[in-house]
Amino acid sequence: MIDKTVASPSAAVADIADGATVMIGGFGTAGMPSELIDALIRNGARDLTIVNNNAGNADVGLAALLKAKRVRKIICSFPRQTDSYVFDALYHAGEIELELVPQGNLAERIRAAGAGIGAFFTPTAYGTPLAEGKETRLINGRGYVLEYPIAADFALIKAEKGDRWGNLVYRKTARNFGPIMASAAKCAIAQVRKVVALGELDPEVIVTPGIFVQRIVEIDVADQLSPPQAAA
Amino acid sequence: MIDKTVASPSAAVADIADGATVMIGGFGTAGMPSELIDALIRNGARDLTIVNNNAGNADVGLAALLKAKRVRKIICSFPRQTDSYVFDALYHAGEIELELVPQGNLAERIRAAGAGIGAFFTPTAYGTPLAEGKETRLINGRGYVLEYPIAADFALIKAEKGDRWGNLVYRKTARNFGPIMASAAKCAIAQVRKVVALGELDPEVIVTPGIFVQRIVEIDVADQLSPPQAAA
Amino acid sequence: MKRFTRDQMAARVARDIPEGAYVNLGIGLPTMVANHLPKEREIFLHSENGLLGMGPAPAAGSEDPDLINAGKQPVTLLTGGAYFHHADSFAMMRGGHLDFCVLGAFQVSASGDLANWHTGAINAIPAVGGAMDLAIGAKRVLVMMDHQTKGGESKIVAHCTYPLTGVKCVNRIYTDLAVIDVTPEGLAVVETVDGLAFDELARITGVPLRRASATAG
Amino acid sequence: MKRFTRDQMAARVARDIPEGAYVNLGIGLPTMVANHLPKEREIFLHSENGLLGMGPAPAAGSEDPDLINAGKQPVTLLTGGAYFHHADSFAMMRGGHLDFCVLGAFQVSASGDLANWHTGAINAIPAVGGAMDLAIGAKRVLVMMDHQTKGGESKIVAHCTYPLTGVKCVNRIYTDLAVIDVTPEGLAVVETVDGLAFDELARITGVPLRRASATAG
Repeated sequence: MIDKTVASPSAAVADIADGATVMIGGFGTAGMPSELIDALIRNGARDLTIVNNNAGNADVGLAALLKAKRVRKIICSFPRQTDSYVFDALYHAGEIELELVPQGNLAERIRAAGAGIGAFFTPTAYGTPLAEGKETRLINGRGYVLEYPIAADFALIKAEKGDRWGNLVYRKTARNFGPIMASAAKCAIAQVRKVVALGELDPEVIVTPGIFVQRIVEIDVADQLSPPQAAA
Repeated sequence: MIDKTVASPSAAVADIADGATVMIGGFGTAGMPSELIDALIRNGARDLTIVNNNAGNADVGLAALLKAKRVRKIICSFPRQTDSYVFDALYHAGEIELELVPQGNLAERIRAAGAGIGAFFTPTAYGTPLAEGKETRLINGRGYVLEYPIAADFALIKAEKGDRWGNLVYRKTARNFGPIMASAAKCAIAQVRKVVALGELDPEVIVTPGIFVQRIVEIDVADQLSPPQAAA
Repeated sequence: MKRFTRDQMAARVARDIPEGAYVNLGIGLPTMVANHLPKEREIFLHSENGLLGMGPAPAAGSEDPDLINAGKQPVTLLTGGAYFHHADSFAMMRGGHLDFCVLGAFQVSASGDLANWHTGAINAIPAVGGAMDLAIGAKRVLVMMDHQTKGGESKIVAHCTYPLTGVKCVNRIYTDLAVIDVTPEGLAVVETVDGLAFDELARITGVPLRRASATAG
Repeated sequence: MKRFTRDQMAARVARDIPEGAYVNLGIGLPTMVANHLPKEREIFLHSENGLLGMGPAPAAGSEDPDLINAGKQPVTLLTGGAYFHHADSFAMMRGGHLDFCVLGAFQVSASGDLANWHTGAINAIPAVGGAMDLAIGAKRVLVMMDHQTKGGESKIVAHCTYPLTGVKCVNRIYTDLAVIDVTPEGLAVVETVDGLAFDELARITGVPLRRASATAG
């Protein structure tokens, strides 16, 4: 019997090693897999490359991982926020490498990794500084930039419900990067609010089929319902 | 108030003109929008380019459209079937042009049109006759073929339920090409078994958001439940 | 001359958005357009973090941290709305499915180049988010901005001096002084604030302007 | 020498598929593998028309025309299965998420090139379907075929004479005479049918073969 559930966040991330590339889901705090990130901090892996839309808020979650000096490079679209002071300080001190990617190119590059696309021409960023040094081409008179996939060793994502085969459904805009990051990582780890019995998720409604998910861990509901603000 | 429902299949396809490129959903008979195809035959448009996975079965649906000599060119992955005699005869007589595309490249090229991707490198068909004359490239040591989007003027698709905003859900493997064809056509026309009130489709469960659908037409349930075999 | 207020600018943009339009309103000033869309018009607001059919802010106390907009503010979903993931959401934009994007700007050039993501300051941490996707992400890209910088320089320029967000992507500019179309023949003034003569606007703007033909609005 | 039957070949392939594997079984002979997968093993069958967790054929009379496999035959869905659209389905394949594809073939070359979609006949109507996607669409590509044509020619060849489906994509070949691995060092015989000596197999096959090391199976 296949059972992808794992007992704890710590067990789920135990084999994330130094130098790994780790995708972390979420847009702001919606869909952020906070308990998995905390477990990754406890795990102690260093020299990580992180893929996330942002670069952490306040002192928690991804920001705490940065603060612990575990991250060599971050690939994201929007690092600068009102409370991104941990990243800001590391960046100004030259202690972290930044690859800035327009948000839609970030999403499409992650999707391309999951879908086996070798590279693709996108109109986004054509003619801007973020296309400098990249291959460009006019196709039917429009300018495009060639972009390559972003794959990862691990993806840490948050979903609403999952089952022992790894099927997932999400909640509202917390879906954001979850489905594509799951597809782009060798090992996708989902924290869910509830593990349900096989068959409880309608096959028409499953957003991420289990083929894209290697581990699933249920997080105590009381933890997840605590407002993110309180944690900050 | 926005209401994308249309009274009849004939009204839905009335403005498909000579020379149009028309995508037609379905894999075999699953998801085939038979009533819309019949309406397109009655409509009389000629010189069409059709995009479908196959090239018609027996004398009905797409095969009937071919038989009526309305189709100049077909873009598909698998024209030859046991009962594709209408296409077979036209092909051997040199009366129809065929662009043969591997099924996954067909799907991805349609998706690319809907997603605004200018072109993409795919490993499928690399080193085969279907890549002849196409641009190729080695990326990280693997061979890829450059493929371009396939867009359409119209898409005719079949879904299970829809609402007046054009939101759609599908049924089982009848989903197949529906969502991507809807996204790749200037005007996507969906026939549905049932038009439901706005809000009856769960926002977590909608597969094709209404932005991709311009017209929706309910087909009498009794018609749709008749087995396809009987029609053949 | 009395400049358009921000609410007047937002109301003016709202006037140009017809029923049935699919629209993305950028962060900041463009967000105000939502307050001016007539209630009786069904207009579909897209938020690039993954929803279509975005509704107004929730009542205090009923915010849902899983239901936010691109500015990470709590929002609601209208009846008939839908959720989707980031790749699908940006496919909607890149694929040309939105009718309008409304964006703020630092500068717009006479040919419609847009600069709105980076001031070019050496020490600034660069952050782009969805700005470049929005710039190319709609059939019509509308810009809302003050006509001039605080220092009195025109933000409509011959060539952008700030780093570009997109090339030849802007269709119409709404400022506190005027509404101006970017056309293949150059910038065309659709309307100006009361008391501002065309010649004075042209002097303030500093790049060639012409009057839009009556049918251009 | 008694050749492996088709059921024996299918059973032999089934032995190589472990619990938890994601598998696409091609049309024809490979479909028979499903009958030999041990019931107690949870194995996930993918069908490229848009389902994962494919179950056996339905009972007569309960066929659903909306629930078919890639061969357009009625099937069922296991508890825990899921539906998805064509772009997502082929992304699963192209993206390397399947552990195994099992395919039929006209020819396989010594370097693992596959020919299984077209005989090269001038008048034949070409039809490829998902063949080329399947050929590159799994971590391991397994081929099931007769060892020889009806005319007695080896279907394992130095270079394919039929049009290629994929280049260097086959990992293991199951025939009615042998199980052979395609390795960087050439073809390695894992096992042969009872009564068939290695040298005789090599003669029949006509391309260089070697014995697989004990650990290769």
